[in-house]
Amino acid sequence: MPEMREQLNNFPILQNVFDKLSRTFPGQELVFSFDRQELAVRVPKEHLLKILTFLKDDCGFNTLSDVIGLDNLNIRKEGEKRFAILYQLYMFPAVQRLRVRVEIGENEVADSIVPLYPAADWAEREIYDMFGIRFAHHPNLRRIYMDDEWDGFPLRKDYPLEGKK
Amino acid sequence: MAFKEIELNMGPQHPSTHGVLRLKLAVDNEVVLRVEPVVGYLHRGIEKLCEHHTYFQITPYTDRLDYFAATQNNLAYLLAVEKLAGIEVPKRGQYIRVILAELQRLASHLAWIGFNANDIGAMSVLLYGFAEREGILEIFEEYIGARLTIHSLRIGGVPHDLDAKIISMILAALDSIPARLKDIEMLLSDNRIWKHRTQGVGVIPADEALALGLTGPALRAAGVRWDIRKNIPYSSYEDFDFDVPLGTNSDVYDRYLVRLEEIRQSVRIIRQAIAKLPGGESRATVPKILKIPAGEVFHSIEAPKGELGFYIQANGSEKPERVKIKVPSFINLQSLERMCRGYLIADVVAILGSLDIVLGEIDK
Amino acid sequence: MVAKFLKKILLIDLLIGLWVTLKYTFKPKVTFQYPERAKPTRRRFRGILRLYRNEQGQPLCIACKMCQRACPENCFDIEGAKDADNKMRPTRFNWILERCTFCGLCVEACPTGAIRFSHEFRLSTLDRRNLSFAMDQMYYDFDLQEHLQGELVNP
Amino acid sequence: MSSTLLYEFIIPLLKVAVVAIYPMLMVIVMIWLERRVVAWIQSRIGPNRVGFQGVLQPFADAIKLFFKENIMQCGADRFIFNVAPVIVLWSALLAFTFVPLGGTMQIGTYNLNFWVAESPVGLLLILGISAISVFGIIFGGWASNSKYPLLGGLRSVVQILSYEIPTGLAVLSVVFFSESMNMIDIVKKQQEMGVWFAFILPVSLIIFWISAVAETNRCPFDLPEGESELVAGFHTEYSGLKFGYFFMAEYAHMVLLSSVVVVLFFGGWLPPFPNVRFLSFLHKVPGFIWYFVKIMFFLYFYIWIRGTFPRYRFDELIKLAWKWLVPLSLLNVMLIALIKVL
Repeated sequence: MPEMREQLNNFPILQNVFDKLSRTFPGQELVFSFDRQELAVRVPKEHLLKILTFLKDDCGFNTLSDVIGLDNLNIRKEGEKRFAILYQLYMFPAVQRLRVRVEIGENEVADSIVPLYPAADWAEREIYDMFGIRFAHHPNLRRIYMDDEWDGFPLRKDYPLEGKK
Repeated sequence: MAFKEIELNMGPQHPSTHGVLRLKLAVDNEVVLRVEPVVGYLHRGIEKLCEHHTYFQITPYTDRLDYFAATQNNLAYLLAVEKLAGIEVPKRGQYIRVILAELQRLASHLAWIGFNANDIGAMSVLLYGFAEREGILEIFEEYIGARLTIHSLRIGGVPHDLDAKIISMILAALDSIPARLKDIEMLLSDNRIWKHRTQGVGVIPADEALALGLTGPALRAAGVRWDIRKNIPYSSYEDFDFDVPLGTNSDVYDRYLVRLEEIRQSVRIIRQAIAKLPGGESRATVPKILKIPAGEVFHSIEAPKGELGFYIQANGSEKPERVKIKVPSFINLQSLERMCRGYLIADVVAILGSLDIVLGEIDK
Repeated sequence: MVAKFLKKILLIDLLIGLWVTLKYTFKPKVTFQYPERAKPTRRRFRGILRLYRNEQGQPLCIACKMCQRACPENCFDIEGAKDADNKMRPTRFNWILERCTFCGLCVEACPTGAIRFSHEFRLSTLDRRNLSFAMDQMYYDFDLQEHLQGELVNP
Repeated sequence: MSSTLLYEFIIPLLKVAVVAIYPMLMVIVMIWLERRVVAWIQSRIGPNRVGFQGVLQPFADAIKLFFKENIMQCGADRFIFNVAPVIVLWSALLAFTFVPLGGTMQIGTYNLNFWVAESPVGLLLILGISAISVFGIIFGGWASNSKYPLLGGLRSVVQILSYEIPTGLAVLSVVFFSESMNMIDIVKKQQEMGVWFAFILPVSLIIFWISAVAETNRCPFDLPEGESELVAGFHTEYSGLKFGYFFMAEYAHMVLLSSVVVVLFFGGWLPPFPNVRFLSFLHKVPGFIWYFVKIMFFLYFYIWIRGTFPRYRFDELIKLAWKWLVPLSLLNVMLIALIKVL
């Protein structure tokens, strides 16, 4: 991981966040990646809430720009899980961005971060509507775009483009 | 007498929901208890379509997101693609993009003033706003040939160069805006009825606005100094000096004032961009078949409605693996629930208007 | 403080509003009578797509299908073959106006400038079948209004 | 016998016919005027296709409304649903009987006076009859069996009732000066005093005018039919000719209240400066023309306001009535009473 620190040299705040994260969560396998001046960290599903609370309270990432759902059916390597959820965090007023990535299996239940960031309410409903990933203790997990009785999850790779006949 | 809540359906076809949106209002004799927006009537599945089209073919789709600011959507998408593919846009191209994007912001804000005033009753301001916006649409028709969904930018820069005729048209349009704004301000800003309808309505404190993820004029009206053109400058916005208007008590009136001031700032930006327009190429040479190696990027810009971000995941082919669009109106509409509690039905209409939501953007 | 009170009592702000609307009552009007006086279309106006010919009347199109590949809505269906002096010419050129979003990607992709935007924007018709064009209907000298509104113009 | 038959029977019958048709004509003029004036304000041309400069546009609207299918909401209260528009229109038309349209004109031996009925309490009758239209609006709102009209109906009840009081008090201050409720005597009094009441009682004129705008549910007080909130308020469920009735009734009420303002404050059929010697050639012009010119100014003013101001919110509307207009009109009445006593 040391060469990751050099990459962050000209980004002091991100470097400081990197140090804090590595110090407080030594055991868990946090996989950092820094490309195109965007820091991303892969986090195991169990510690997501703990890490996000830590990032929000101690590291100052006070706003959530977006929650992004991914279906890596075609590009996942061996043994990797199918879905991934990315949390695009934003630090204000220091103006820094961080992307937290969580791998979710076929019918695993992710845990909702609405208590932490109220902005995620509809974004998580959209991910459930489009990918079928359920979120534990989300205020009202319903479909947001599709009709409530719609079967299938449109943004999955195995969902045909023209829809099911 | 048992208290009985009326459940009022505002929409999906209602004169002031700016498109196809249904608001389920739980109302106790005009006082709003709960608001539940229902969206999805205009869902075209743009993200699914993006996965089956090449990077070039996606740009026209982004026009249809916020159809009042087509250029801004293109700009957000193209900046993300260029960052992913490592394409460097020449300086002149960046300046022309800034001019077109700011013109689009003017058109969007002028349309917004019309809609918001019309929702609150001042019908004539709608026509004055649209008459002014007409001058800008003429410029787009002269530059690219279309008026609303114009598809005016391309990967690597801009399709045509600005010639003297277009620049003179732009300067003429910019000259007529301040006079029109003064008329609108005389009609609205210190009008007591307008103040009664907008001051102290739909108030949301700054910290809660940040927690809810609000962005754009709605957040700046709460006094939070967050404008991506200033915080994370893109497409050479750092070369222009303009100030970010801020509100104090984050109500409908402040959002109105912030947007009025933003129009004046955009006019300033365009004038500086035209004055300092560098020479040279206006579009980088981009291979006909653009294949982008695997990778992901998230890039956002300051669209008229708020922070518009594109997350693109490339898989090495000429079609993206996944395109996620972070849309400001989606988040702004989500905060409507928090803003409308305890106000009257008439205020819900005013607050909805002040958030300037566009359903094409929300439903993607 | 007194000025504010006087302003409030004498309804000054309402009178200013009335003055503005009075001013606009006598200003020249912005709208005009559409069919009698149409707005002139500008040089790069994106009307309906038309096929063009070179000076000798030969079709410019060489059936290279670049436009078919570039079009996001796959409106094109082109078949080409070598003609007498073994130049490639399109034998079939079907195009569906219904799907076209006037985005202009095909015009940019066309190497010979055969397909370009015309300035024709009156495209309404009563029958959907009129919206899919065969090759001979694609040329710029084709009587479009007759094709689209035939039975209306002269029943 | 034939002269009494002529004078006692035929002429009053003709007058009744004229007074019945007069509001209808004014409604037609109003429809055209409203659409054109609001268009001019908004820098657009407005309807000018049907007939010369759009003059036949109102007839086109009327015919269109006539042929429109009038739908009745299922579960709507059939009888009240149909009666509501009639009440609203009827109350406006009936009140016109007491409005003096012009002075008396000498034809041969018989002096023809331009009003149908002259009653010592004409003013009170007009206000009373025009207040009946509130019933029509509530019936319309209630009987449509849907939420928006109900809300529209409730709003209009509170609005019209709370603006009835400032109207009454403003009228009271006028009656102090004219010492009679008879509309004709009020005008005669103004002629006798040589000055219009508008210049003596400017405050009650403003109060009366604001309440008049509120009574006819016109902008900025058009909450009962606020398009952007309640879709179309109490007449959302009406279509076809029934909607036409509401449409005409609104304009008839506007004409009615404008004529009351003209009679009360601007001397119904008097030329501008009644007693000034060298302006006496103005007397040649018949009273009806003066009355018509003054009314047109006020009708234009209604539309002018509609094109300019935003809409009040409901609680602001009530606060304006009870916190500003009622105390102001009370103060005004007391002031006038003091002046009269001294």
